[in-house]
Amino acid sequence: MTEKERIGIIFCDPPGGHERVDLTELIYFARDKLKIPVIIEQSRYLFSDYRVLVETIVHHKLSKVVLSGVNPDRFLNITRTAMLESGYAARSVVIADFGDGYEALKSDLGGLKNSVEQVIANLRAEKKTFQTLNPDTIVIGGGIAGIQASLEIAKAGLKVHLVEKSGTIGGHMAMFDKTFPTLDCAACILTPKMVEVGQNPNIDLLTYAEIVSVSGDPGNYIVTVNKKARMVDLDTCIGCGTCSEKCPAKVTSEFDTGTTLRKAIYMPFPQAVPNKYLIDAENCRFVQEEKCGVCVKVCPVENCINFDEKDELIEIPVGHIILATGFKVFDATKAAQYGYGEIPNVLTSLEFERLINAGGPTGGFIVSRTQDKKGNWIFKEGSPEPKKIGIIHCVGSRDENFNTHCSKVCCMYSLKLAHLVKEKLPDAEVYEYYIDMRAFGKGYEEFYNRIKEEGINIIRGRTAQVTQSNGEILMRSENIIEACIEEQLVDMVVLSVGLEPGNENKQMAEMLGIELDQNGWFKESHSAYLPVDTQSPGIRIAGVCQGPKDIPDTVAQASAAAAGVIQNILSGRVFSSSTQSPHKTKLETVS
Amino acid sequence: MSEQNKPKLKLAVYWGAACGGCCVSVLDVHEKLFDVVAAADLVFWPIALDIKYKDVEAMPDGHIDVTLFNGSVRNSENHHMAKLLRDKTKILVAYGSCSHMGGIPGLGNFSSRKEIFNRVYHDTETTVNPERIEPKEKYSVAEGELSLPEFYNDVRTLDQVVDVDYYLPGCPPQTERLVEVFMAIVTGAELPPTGSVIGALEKSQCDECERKKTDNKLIKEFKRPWEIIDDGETCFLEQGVICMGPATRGGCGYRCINGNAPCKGCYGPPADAPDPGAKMMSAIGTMIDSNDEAEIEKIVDGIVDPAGTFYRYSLPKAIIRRKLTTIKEN
Amino acid sequence: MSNIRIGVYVCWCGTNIAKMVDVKQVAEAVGNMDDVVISKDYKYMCSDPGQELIIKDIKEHKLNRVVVSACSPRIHELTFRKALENAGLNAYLFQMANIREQVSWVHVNRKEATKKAIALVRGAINRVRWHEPLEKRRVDVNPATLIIGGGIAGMSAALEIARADKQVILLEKEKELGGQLRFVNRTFPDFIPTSDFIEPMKDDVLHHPRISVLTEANLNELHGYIGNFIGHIQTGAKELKVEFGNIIVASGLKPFNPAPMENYGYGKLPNVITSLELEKMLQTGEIRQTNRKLPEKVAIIHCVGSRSSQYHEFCSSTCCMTALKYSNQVLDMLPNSQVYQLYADMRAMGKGCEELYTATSRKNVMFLMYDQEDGLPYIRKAGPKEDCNLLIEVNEKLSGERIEVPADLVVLMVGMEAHEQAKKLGQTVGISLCGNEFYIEKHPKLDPVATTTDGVYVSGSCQSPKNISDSITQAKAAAARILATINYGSVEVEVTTAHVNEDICCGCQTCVRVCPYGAISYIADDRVSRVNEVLCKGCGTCTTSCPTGAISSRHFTEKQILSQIEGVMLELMEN
Amino acid sequence: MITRVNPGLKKDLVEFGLQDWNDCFHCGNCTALCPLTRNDNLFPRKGIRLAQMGLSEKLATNVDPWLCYYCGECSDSCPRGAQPGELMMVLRRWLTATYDWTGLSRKFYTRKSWEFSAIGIIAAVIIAIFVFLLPPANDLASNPEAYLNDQGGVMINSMVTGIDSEHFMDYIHTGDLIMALIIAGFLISNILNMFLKVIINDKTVRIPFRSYFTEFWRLIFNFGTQARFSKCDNKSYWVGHLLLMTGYTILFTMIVAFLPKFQIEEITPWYNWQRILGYYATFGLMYFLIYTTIGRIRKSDQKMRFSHPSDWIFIVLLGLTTISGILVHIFRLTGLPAMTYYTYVIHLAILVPMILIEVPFSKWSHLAYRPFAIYFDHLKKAARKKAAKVQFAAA
Amino acid sequence: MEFEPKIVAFLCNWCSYTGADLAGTSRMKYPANIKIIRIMCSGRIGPTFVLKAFREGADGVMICGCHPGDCHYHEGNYKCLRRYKLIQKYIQQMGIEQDRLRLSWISASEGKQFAELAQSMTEVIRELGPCDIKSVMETFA
Repeated sequence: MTEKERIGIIFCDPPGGHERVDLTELIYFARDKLKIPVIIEQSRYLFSDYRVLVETIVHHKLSKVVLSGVNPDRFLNITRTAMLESGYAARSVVIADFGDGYEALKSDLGGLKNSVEQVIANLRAEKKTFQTLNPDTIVIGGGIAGIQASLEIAKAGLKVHLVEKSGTIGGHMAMFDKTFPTLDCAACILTPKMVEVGQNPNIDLLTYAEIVSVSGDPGNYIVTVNKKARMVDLDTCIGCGTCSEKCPAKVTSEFDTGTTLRKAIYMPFPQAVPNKYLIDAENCRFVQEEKCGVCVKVCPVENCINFDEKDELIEIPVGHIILATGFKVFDATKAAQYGYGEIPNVLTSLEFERLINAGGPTGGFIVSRTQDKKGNWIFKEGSPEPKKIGIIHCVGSRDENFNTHCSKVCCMYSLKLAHLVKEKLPDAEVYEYYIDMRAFGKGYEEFYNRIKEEGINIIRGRTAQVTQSNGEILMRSENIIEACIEEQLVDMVVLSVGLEPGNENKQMAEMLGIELDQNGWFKESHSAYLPVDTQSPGIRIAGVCQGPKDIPDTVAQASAAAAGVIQNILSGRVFSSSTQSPHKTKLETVS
Repeated sequence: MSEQNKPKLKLAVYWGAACGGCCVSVLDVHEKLFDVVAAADLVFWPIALDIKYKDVEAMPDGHIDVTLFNGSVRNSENHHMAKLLRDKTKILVAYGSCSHMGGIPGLGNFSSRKEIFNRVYHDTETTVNPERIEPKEKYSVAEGELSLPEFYNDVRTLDQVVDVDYYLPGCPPQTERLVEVFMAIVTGAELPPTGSVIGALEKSQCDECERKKTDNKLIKEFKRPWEIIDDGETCFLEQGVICMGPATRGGCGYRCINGNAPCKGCYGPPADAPDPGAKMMSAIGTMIDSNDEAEIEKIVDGIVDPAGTFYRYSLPKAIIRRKLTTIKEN
Repeated sequence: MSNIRIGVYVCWCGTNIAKMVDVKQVAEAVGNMDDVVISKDYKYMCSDPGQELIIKDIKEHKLNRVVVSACSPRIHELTFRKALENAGLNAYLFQMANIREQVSWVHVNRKEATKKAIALVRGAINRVRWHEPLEKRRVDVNPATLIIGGGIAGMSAALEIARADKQVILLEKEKELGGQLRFVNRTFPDFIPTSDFIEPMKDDVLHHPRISVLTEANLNELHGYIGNFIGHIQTGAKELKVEFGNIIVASGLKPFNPAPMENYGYGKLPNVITSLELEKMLQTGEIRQTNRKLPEKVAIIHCVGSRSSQYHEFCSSTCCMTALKYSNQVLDMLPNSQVYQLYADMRAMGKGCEELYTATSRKNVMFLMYDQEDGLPYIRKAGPKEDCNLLIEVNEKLSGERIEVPADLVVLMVGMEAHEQAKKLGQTVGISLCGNEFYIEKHPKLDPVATTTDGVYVSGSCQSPKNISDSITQAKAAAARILATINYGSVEVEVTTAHVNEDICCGCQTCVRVCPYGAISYIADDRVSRVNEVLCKGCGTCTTSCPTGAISSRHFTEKQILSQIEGVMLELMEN
Repeated sequence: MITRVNPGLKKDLVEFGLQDWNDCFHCGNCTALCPLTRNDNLFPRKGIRLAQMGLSEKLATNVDPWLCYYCGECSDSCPRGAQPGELMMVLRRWLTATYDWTGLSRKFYTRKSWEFSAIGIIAAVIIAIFVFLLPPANDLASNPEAYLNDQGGVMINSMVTGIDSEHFMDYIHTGDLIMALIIAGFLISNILNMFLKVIINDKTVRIPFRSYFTEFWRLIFNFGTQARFSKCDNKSYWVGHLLLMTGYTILFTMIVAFLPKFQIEEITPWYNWQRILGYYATFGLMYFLIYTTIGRIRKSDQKMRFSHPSDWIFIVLLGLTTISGILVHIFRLTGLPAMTYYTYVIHLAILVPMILIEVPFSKWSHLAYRPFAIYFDHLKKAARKKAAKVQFAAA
Repeated sequence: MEFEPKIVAFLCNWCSYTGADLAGTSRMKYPANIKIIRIMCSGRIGPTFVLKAFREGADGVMICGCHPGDCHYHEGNYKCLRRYKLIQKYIQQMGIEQDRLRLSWISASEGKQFAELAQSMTEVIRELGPCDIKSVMETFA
């Protein structure tokens, strides 16, 4: 920045403001000692008219203003407005409060001097200038929140880098079958958005990539991204699938949450974006043992598969960061009383979601897990259908032994799953065990009422234990309303597992200099007022990484996060007041 | 002076399967007939002049300037004459609904020849035909062989058998329109491109219909004209009565509507709606005011005879121009 | 039509298509059709060389129509359209035949599949013959925004937009800004004074040079379409005419009036108050009974008017947490008092809420559960000898006992309901209401702030009851949409719209009601209907309902589809 | 019937050692997990609910707390850390106080000063009796040989002087009997009070007279075996508890009924039935004491995490009694008459208050209440069964 | 040679066409007799298209749209339903069996349902035999 910063100090008249006070000493101190070029001691006239204030600021070419005196925050807003109008950031107005009034002028002049000096020193020490704001944005996480935020910004004609750690965008939502309460098919509404991301020229999509480090300041970050080796060329792969067909290495599919197998060269799911294959190096025989390489032989495109490809670090300069890293589901093996991992037909809700999904392992048929010839427990079309299914709410949520928070969505998705069971197996009996039924959103209570009428047994009482009993599964719970012990024999148990903060949250928070709350979610800067902003201007959070929420709230948050970014870029003034808490702190930069 | 020197136009009028109304409409020119005769010679008009088919056959090709062909093609005679007149005529005009779209005779396509014969020669209550005699195309008598035209299974419009230059729609066409057209030809005004409909408006009936129209075309129950108390002012469709007006060309003078009867569609469709019945069916379907399947069915049942209603004058011209089962009996 | 030159390209898609369809035969079979200049097959049409091939042919053979027979147009239609554009041809002179998803992947007989593929390609060739060049259209966006409602949502949206330097007109029907939050003093679960952010926010809104605040104002009329609205705003006796590009409706909601619920005796029994009245007491810092004594027992009844078969079926979403907040606030003010919570399900979802529930339950709060289906709590006056004013009778569900709760003060957690003016405003701006009278959003999942009318957004509680942060989030989300369009300067409107041939239109007005977007209007002066092509989304319903054939859908014209049917049905010459 | 809720009960329960029970949000996890709970006795949740709502009359009628043996699993897995098991413990104390018509139990539980004073006074009385009425023989220390029998053991009945010292044993025996009578009086009256509260006050049931006899075996059986305890998942508690129970009962019976048989001058051989029983009982007591003490100090287990003062007093008293008893035995065998005398006095000074206070008024009372609770509970069940049958027949 | 029905299916772009694509990507098998024509909305489908298909020799016609309430354009599918009922009545009058025309709701996720529908429609038409309307109409005399 070539132009020198011009700081002005305005001494605000006391409220009521009739008596004049002698500020001489302070003014001398400011002018001679602190070398402040502009000192305004009569503020009443100044603040009487907003235009006068603007004129004064423009006239003196003030780039920063210190409001001092008694309760100067009275004038904070108008001054901020004036600064905004004059083309400066709102945070260029700071406060040096006299505290107990002008009495202090006599008793504690030294203290006042110190405080003013400190404020000025702080202001001068601020080296950050945001005039070279980078208009690009990086969005971390390619779930629905990341997709929405990216599209929102890209539609404004701005550049977005969308970084996703897995091979495709889509996140958890892509795994779901239907969404509550409208029972829209999740893929139907999500895939068009994914395709849009893939096709939008403003979005630079980086899948299979992870954030390594972040440096720089708000407005000018350098984000280092590790592009993991896909070993399949994104440009030339035509997604024909021949390689995958012939690949001999089989591993469990992450997308199907382990209910099926995939190959070492694979496409995460058929509608993946980008619709290209990638090689899972850990399981590839060629990479591990240099034996095989059959994919290269069958690939119809020349030089498409390249085993020599290495991870690559790239640096992306951006101005804003949007975090949309989502969540992980609770590891149900921890809740040992439910026998997950030991009893084959105890599933997590996510597994069940895949099971009932038409694109899942059985093509949408609900069947029991059976043993194949090799002894693996798998889902196979044609296996017997469960006749009774139990659903347990709050697994890993609202539980001091695991997570104290409520995962918000489980009640509703459990009701949805119960409905889908009834839809696919009308004769099946469904038993749902809940603690409090949290049907909170638009149309949710209505959905709950509808489910109640579908003949699903909805029982208040948390299941305490799930045990195996003669090939069936025994669920033991207390029916609180009926006041009895329920020992229900079922064929399948679905554990409505809660949401947990992602493993990498802590590291991410450290890297970005933002905070986590006591449960490990990213902390917003104000729980009510600034739900998508963080302590660090330039970094916004969206979606479940901030706390459990349903899809509409996630989408709204993503858009809201995008709003802040677009706003900053549009206004050209980088970090307007909205990024910071409105709490007042004395003798500190207030914005 | 020059007009007198010009050779007079040669004019022919012929009827196929028709009621004769069209010919009457030609006669309806009344005193203007003198103007016509002044400008043209009538060389062929079976109902008015005694000119034999063989006389026509003897004419050189293109001898006749204008032929007004009315009636649809129902039998081999109509077919033969249509072809003959086409050869002999410079401008062949499909005159009236029947030759234009099939008209009322076109409704014969709901039945097969056999069904028609059965009805006419056997089943009618007043028929006494114990020997079950039916017309034969050839019949030998002592004097020689007698022949009758073959009664076709299918009714066709004129343009389905020969190329037609212009269409003059109506059942019957408005005489004023005929005179206008004729005068245009006589005065040598620039003629519209072949294939055009002449003597009618480009826009459909509603354009000039004086009844009040709003967008409130929501029908909960279809009514026959006598089931409503017509205020004489509101659009028939808004009163639940099917009116073919929107899918029918204007130009007829709105006689039906002025007579408080809904339009039946004799003037045929506007240019971009080749199948007026389908178009109208589509529009009427949209107007049904219900989203409930059972209720929709009930409302639809209120239309007693959709095919007959929507295709009263245009069945042979429709996308599906005849009933399916009929041929199987043949 | 004589100069039509069609190029046909049949894709192998590796073996995906070629395995089941004899692509060479397909290319040959259609090669001799009218207007087909060249017909080729290629391994991967979507690949760069494939697209290059098309571009080269267009230039060399002066093709002016292209048919690609490959996968679903949903996947690659855009790809090939771009290729056409690169070759200098209009993108819409292109048609795809889907012989992968619809043929090779679903059929098992190679001969049959090939036959069907040929039919589909013929259909596409027939159709493309009638394609017309279409131009992408955009309409300019007026950068000003109208926001209706000066509550937290409206103000947040206003600031979000104004801070990006764009003009905002904020309408508030009351005298002052703040909406329902004027009556709320602290947030849950953090107990932050709402004035902490409401007051600065109000100041910001009132001072911001980019925001014009109109209080006691209503929107009377609205004309125009996205990017170009004109509104008539009533302020006092004046009516202003204002132009703006987008609208955010943030008109909020109103609390339920419990007076009709006889069991609570609200309005009849003293000391039965609504949550808002308690909020007022908390604001003044004194909780007192009617006789000015301090209450010792405070009962809070949840779900008043919500989750009820008689009143509102929906859950008002915020009352549970507000009730917990009150418990804490009451106990802070009256540390020796006892609080009773009569709840149905404790809906403590959201960040920090479950934790607040746990913390509250450790205080002097007795939680009692009731079920509306099992009878509502009944309040009666206590006898003079009792140590309380009121007695609440209720079937307690967790114990199964019928109990009696003594209380000095009963707080009814009234639910929320839509404003009575919501319907009228909705009609003015073109948003429909859902069953419970709240505004309906475009898509409940993926488009929670947009509405079916482009350029009109909803945010905050007028869409459904919401807490503060969700309202603000929604407001900002709506602002994001608007900022994006403003930044772009224009919005793209549907290309494949319907249009009326006014030479034919007879003005029967059948089409007007058919349009779900209100895009068709009858122009009385010209006696024809006209399509506002900015509003039209191209569904084609009007085209089909037009009895005269005056309306046609671009890119889905009658001719195009009928020819496609003909092509598809063309009998294959049996070999 | 409408019951008034009473949040005041909470304050009362806090004095009996109540922790965070209000955390409970009634998910029913504890009840569903408990192997002892039945549809008729849904605990711990039902009890928590009644306690939370302050329905003390219902609680007094409810015997569920006695049916719980505090394995602690419920508290372990409680999603809200509400300690349902501990609440059961608190309710047992509260019920003990409720059954006790004298009001002493409440005082002992809620005021430590009362309990300590009571123990102190009784101990002082015992010591005073010995000091003033039965002092040691004059030459007990100087001439120990005189007090040894043939086997070299202390002649226990000859070590005192004072009035009528040759009837020393009879005094002790009489004292034992008086003590037994006192506690029996208190216990029986308390149990009658319990009967009143549990059976008579519960208007919902009418006990068929026959059942009192047909169900009686349960009382004896459960008293003897603690069979219900064995249904808890962790069997080691049951073993310890059974050892304690049987040992204690044996010793108690022996000193009350058979004191003249074994407080004799000669030392019986080790295989004598008295000694074998005595050793078994001592072992049982010591096993339990060591196990519990370590557990409570380490708070190793859910049931031992919260130790109410009454728990410690009980352990300490029992421990001291046992140790002093062992010492008496050792000193007797090794021929140390003076030591025998003093430890004997100390033994009695601990034993008597322990029995007088703990058995009728405090923790030890569950010894009686538990089997009676089971008995009463079955009476109620029988009543309900009959009522159902009658109803069924009527239908 | 066995009779192979020719069936034209009109599919709405948003639900049914996507559903048919899903049947494809899921490799569900159905008979090759179904030939699909894409329309933006089932509300675009009127008698003209249906009759044209029959006229061109189709033995059966299928119309598929979004489920009621799910229409991408709000209620085009209801418009379609109304017209469908009327067309049904008309084709019956014209001697075409009503079973030859079928309206079904197929959502974007119902690939399987689409395949099943295609299968059952083909069977129904095969049962009915060829629709002779085209040849009948071409026979003049």
